[in-house]
Amino acid sequence: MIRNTCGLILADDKRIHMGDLTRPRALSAVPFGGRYRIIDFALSNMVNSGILTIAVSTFNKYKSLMDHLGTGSAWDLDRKSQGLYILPPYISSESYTGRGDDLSGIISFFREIKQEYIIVSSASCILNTTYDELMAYHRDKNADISVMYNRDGYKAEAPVTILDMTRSGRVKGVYENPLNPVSNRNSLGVMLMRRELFVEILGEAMSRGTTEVNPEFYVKEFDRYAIYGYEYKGCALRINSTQAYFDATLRALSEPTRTDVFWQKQPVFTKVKDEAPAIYSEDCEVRDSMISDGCYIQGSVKHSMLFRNVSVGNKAKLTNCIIFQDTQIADGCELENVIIDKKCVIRPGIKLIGQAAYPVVIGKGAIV
Amino acid sequence: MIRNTCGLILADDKRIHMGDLTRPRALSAVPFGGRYRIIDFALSNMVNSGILTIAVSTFNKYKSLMDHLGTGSAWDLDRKSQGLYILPPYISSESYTGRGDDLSGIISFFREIKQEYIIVSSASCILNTTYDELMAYHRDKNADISVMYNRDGYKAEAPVTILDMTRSGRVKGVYENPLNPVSNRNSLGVMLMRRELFVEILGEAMSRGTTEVNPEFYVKEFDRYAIYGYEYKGCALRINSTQAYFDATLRALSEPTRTDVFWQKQPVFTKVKDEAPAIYSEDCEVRDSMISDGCYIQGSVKHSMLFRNVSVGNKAKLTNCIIFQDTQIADGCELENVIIDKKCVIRPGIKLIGQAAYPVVIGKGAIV
Amino acid sequence: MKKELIAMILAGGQGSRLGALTDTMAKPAVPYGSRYRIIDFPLSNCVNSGIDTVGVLTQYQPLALNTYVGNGHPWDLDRNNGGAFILPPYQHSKGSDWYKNTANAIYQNIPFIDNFDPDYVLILSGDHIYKMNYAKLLEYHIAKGADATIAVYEVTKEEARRFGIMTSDENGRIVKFEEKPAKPESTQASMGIYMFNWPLLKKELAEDEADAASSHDFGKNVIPKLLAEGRQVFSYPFQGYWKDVGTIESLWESNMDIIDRPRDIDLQDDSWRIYSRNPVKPAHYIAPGAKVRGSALTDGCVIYGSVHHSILSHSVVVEAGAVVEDSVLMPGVVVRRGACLKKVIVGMETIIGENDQIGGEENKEHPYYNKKICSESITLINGGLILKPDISVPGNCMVSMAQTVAESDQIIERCENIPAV
Amino acid sequence: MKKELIAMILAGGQGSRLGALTDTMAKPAVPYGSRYRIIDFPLSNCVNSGIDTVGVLTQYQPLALNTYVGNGHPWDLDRNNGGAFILPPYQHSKGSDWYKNTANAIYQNIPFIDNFDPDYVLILSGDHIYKMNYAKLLEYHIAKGADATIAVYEVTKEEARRFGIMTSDENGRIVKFEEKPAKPESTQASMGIYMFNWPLLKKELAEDEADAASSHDFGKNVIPKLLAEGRQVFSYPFQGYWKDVGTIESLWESNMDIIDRPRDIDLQDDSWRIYSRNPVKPAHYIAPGAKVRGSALTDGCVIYGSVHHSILSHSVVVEAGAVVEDSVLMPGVVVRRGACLKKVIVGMETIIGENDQIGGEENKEHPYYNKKICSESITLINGGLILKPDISVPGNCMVSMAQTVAESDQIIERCENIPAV
Repeated sequence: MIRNTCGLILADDKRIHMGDLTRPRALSAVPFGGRYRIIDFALSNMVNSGILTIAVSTFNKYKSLMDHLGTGSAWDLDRKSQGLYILPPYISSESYTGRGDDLSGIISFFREIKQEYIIVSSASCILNTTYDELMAYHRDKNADISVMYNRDGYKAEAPVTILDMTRSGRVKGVYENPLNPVSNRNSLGVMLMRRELFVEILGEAMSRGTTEVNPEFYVKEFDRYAIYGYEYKGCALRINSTQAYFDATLRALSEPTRTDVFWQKQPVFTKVKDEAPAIYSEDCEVRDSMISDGCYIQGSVKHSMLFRNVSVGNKAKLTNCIIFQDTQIADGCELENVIIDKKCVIRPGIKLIGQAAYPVVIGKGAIV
Repeated sequence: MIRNTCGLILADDKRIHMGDLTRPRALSAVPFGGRYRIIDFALSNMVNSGILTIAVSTFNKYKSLMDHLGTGSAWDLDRKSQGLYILPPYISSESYTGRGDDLSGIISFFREIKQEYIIVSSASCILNTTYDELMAYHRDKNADISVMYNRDGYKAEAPVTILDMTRSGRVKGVYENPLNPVSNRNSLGVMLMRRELFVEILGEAMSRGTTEVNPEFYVKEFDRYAIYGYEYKGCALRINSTQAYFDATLRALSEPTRTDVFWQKQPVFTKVKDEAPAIYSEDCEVRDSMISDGCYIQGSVKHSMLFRNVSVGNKAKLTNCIIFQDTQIADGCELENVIIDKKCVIRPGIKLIGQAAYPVVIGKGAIV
Repeated sequence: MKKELIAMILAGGQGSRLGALTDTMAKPAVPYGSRYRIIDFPLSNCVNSGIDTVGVLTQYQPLALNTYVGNGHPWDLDRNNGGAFILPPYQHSKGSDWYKNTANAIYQNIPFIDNFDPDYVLILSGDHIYKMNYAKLLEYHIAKGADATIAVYEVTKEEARRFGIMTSDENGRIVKFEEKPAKPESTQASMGIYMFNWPLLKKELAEDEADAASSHDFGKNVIPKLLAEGRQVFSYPFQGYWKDVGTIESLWESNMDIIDRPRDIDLQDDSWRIYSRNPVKPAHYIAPGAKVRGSALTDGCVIYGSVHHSILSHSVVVEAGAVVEDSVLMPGVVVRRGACLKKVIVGMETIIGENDQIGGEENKEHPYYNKKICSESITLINGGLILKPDISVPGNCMVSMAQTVAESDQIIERCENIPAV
Repeated sequence: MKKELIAMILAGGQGSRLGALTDTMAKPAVPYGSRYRIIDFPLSNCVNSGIDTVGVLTQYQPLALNTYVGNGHPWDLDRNNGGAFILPPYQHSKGSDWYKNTANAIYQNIPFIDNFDPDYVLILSGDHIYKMNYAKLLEYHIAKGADATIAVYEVTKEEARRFGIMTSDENGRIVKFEEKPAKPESTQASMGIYMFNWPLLKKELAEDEADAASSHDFGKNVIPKLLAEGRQVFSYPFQGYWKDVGTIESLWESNMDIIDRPRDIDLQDDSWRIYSRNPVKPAHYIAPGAKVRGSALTDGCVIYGSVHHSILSHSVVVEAGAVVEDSVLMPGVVVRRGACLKKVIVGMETIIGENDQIGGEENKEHPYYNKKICSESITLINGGLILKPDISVPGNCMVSMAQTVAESDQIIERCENIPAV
């Protein structure tokens, strides 16, 4: 457990667009892994590390995020004096203006609290860990800022933040989406520093006219601060595009990713839905799939991820599919390499075939 | 207890300005009565009537309101499936726009829930009641909409909404701030109707280009719907201006207003602050005043309202004063007819004298 | 703070007819139906009916219940005014008493109830599976001007001999009550759900307490006395699914009803959710070689083997080559590779050894054969056990640490504590 | 779910030295210091120290505690993982036991503690007024590599004879422990606050339970045994305000300390709030003719009379012409016009009649004179009483329904139930 530390989760990333999936919601509110939203991982990592004061910053499309987070009780963050705070841009505005201003809200929040350290986490990486080792490393290096990275920098999709590091681990260069990466060290958007330093850096950024938080922008101060890179050796899934999302989900069905992401010692908390158990009919056939509560399965489901309360009709065939909650797949449908958003209805006999490298996406609430 | 009913509180009113008191906060977030905010009364009335789903709509300056309401636990509204919802204007916006839009957020919220009735309450009237009798009246009259009013229409400050009613109680005319009121029936901004009717009226208003909710605008549909007036006979304090606020507070010190507003059978819930008890020194002199927890009183306090954690120094003299929480009045000050906002410091020996008809107001955080 | 109606759930019983399952937990805490515990049903019914103050009367092994109910949050009963309260017996300045029986348990908690100054008190059992809107029951109670209202369920003449049977007049007023009548006059069985006007009940409980001849039971003493006094006692007929899960057979049956009679029990019903404490586990995973049919599963299960016509609670693991049929596996059960279960109820966290053969044909000579608790060839394996590999247990057996068997017949490798939640 | 540290508060005692005050509630539930109940202090200390799982062991009149602690929300202990748990004794399949003593109470709750698999367990008393950071105690415990650490408080040689006294070496390791020594070797008194490594404590409790000669008490048995075994037991010196409020005299004194020694007890301290369940009342009102000096008041009080050097809990009413001096009035007390109180503790909801004269000079012949519970001329009026008007009770008396006095001396008009919260 790390003590005396607060957290900030940047719930969206303006550099990442996922079409129909992020149209109605912030990036971190995109459903993932059958019963979670992407933000659950960053939130649970903090809670499981013992962090009790967590702010979530978001610049738009708050509704699904606010609905999901609620009072914070699912993460045991519905607290009297600490807990979960949503920081929409308006929070500091005292006049009747509609213009968003992320930074001033964040600064005033973090100026007022008392924790010594802050962990800032972006929303686009899914990993399941605690920050105990990061903190030990930070103290050991006597670092100003510690940045978590892993070694997939050569192959990862943009946005990529490549760290150039000395042998001792100190960051000596930072490259955004470089054509020829100098290393494979790719920031995971998780950073640890003193809270006061964070407020100071943000204040300076604001005084230079910045109004938005980019997960890695403070890393660019490497000539001024002692910034160290900390390598995360577990599995991290980067959600940078629809394709990356599709691949990450199907990868999470198999070992060792499944255990790395879902089955760690520390649980991944999420909002409770109180669905009934999943019911398998006498004739169904399910293979290599994750199935959530409330599902009712009559057809065949292979290498797929079914969220809560999905029904799969008689003789329907699903292969390599991701089906969000409350969607109904009618009898006899044939779906392959398809992502279907919430509350869709796929009518009897419909055939939707995408490619593994180009999945078909059906937007929220569609009737096909 | 009334069942199957939801609530909407309009937390601000663009027609009402209270200078320094509403600069940092919405009207309903203005502190009142030693330990409350104005919204506590509307919220408690609903909770005490058995209403469990309550939305609070506000168009700006949410911060103090959100801080105050928190998870809703003080009103026992931190619920799983019902509870307290804050509806800032953004809630429906799906695109990256900053423009507020009260109505669409409210409509989509109330379209999705299931209660049969809705009670809409404005923020500007302080009264302590339950809505059981209003509901009985509404059913008895078979009304489409029931509007609560009292009989102070001749003397009240603007904004005033005067109802012209038939003998049977049906509204046949509505006048905003009339020069020569046709009656003394003045709307209290509390309305009861079917939820579906409310959504319908709002939808129509939006289709005609309205983007904001005015507490009484649906009453103007009196030629189309059966709108009935219900007379509230208890005490109601209208907070329409700084002067009205000052008068209402001092009036609430004395009977029968004190009992009517604070000491009804049903409690007024508010956020818990966990202050220590108030401490009276050996030399203090307190008369005809309400004092809150955490106060430390050495001087003289007469006919005044002290919020939580106010300290009054040695030989300081307060008469007809309203002091918000965490303010320090140093030794030897002399204050008369003064309203002092939160976290102010009044330095030793300072003299501030206002008039009963024109109180001096010291803004939040001032050092005088 | 005054409440119109509060509910008191009698969750005290040891539930000895459930055998070893209730060795370490009270009956209402027993897992049921993949996602639930038995007490989820009365608790969820209360909340869905708008009752926000619920006393849970418990004295036998309350730890599992205490930690399961906890702050009441899963049922929205973590209220500041009201909420869920675990009510054990206690010492007072004039002595101390365990709860002697149902009526005495309520009697001992009169100060608790008086705290909320209710007009009505609803008495519920903690061990029935059903969905009922108690608000409708209260409406009926008020409309009838009743002193007490008893929910009744239509049973067959045959079954009637096992229940408390009510005979009502055409207005629903109960004129006669018989406990397990040999020749039932009616087929309306008491469901053990009583709505009382609190001032009357309080008076009746005091009188019952003072009566040395009384056994302080609602069914045996309080209700007959009300009828004898000519009180307005009405029956409230309930339609819908209802099952007392007080025996191994009825517990197994009621579990199977989830897949055999899904429309009756209707757990999918959005308007009447049954809430439960969530285990915080990932969605369940069905491996490439697995075969799952006609079954109910929930979060945290990992299936490599074959599962047919079975109810699996959270975190059950069925390894490759294992076969589970007609069985009820409670949370955390592990079925090792090659094992085969047929019509078995397995308690929480038990590990079935490799190639174990459990259930099936009966063998009355088998050391674990049990005719008191088990029936219908159902075999019961208690929670917390680690079974040896390659053993075989026939149908209608009960396996627990309490059994004394010859060393050579011992099939239990060791026993571990079951965590309360 | 695993926790590093959990706390267990021993709240079971009847607290008979508080006399009639604890007739209907356990000692930790007794109101204190205008806004609080005694148990607010250990509960708030836990939360402020980062402990989010607290068992409250109770068996005597737990209703007031149960409803007061409720969902734990006021102390931020309404957690989904952890939180506040009321732990009464219970029946298990092999019988049932009331808690025999402090160590046995913890022993009976081993399964509860094991649920959280803690590294450390902190044992606390439910009846001390103090502010302590248990996180620092844990740091010390870990730094010393201790098996057990006992918080100690510096007392005078005089006082030492009334306490359990620790003698420590220069490293703080305890070398000797004496219960109420006639000739104290040291002045370090045990505060009844013990930090244990849980695996060790669990083993020790099992051994203690098996020892028929043991009285199953931490101070008398468990700690001496640890020392005898040569375990690493350390003392942790505590500075700051600390008071055991186990007697009427110390309860009165500790209340007065709020106004006499406000800096010592420091309830205003923002960084270490003492939380309590809020009564939901308006701010208190001082009428034009009232006189309030040198006192502490809280929400809901209405004062028309004179209050001097007194502690008033919420909702106390002092009518015109009444005088309250050197007194402690618990929630809901009403002092009718013309009544006069001097050095009196009045229990919850009691009504002092018009022109009653209570307290002051002692009169050993008075029927209510009490030398067992009361001392220092403090008079104690129990809660829930309605006193007759125009009566007079001298100092050092105890008034409760339990007293048997001649009809002509009866000063109680009637007695009412005190609501639990």
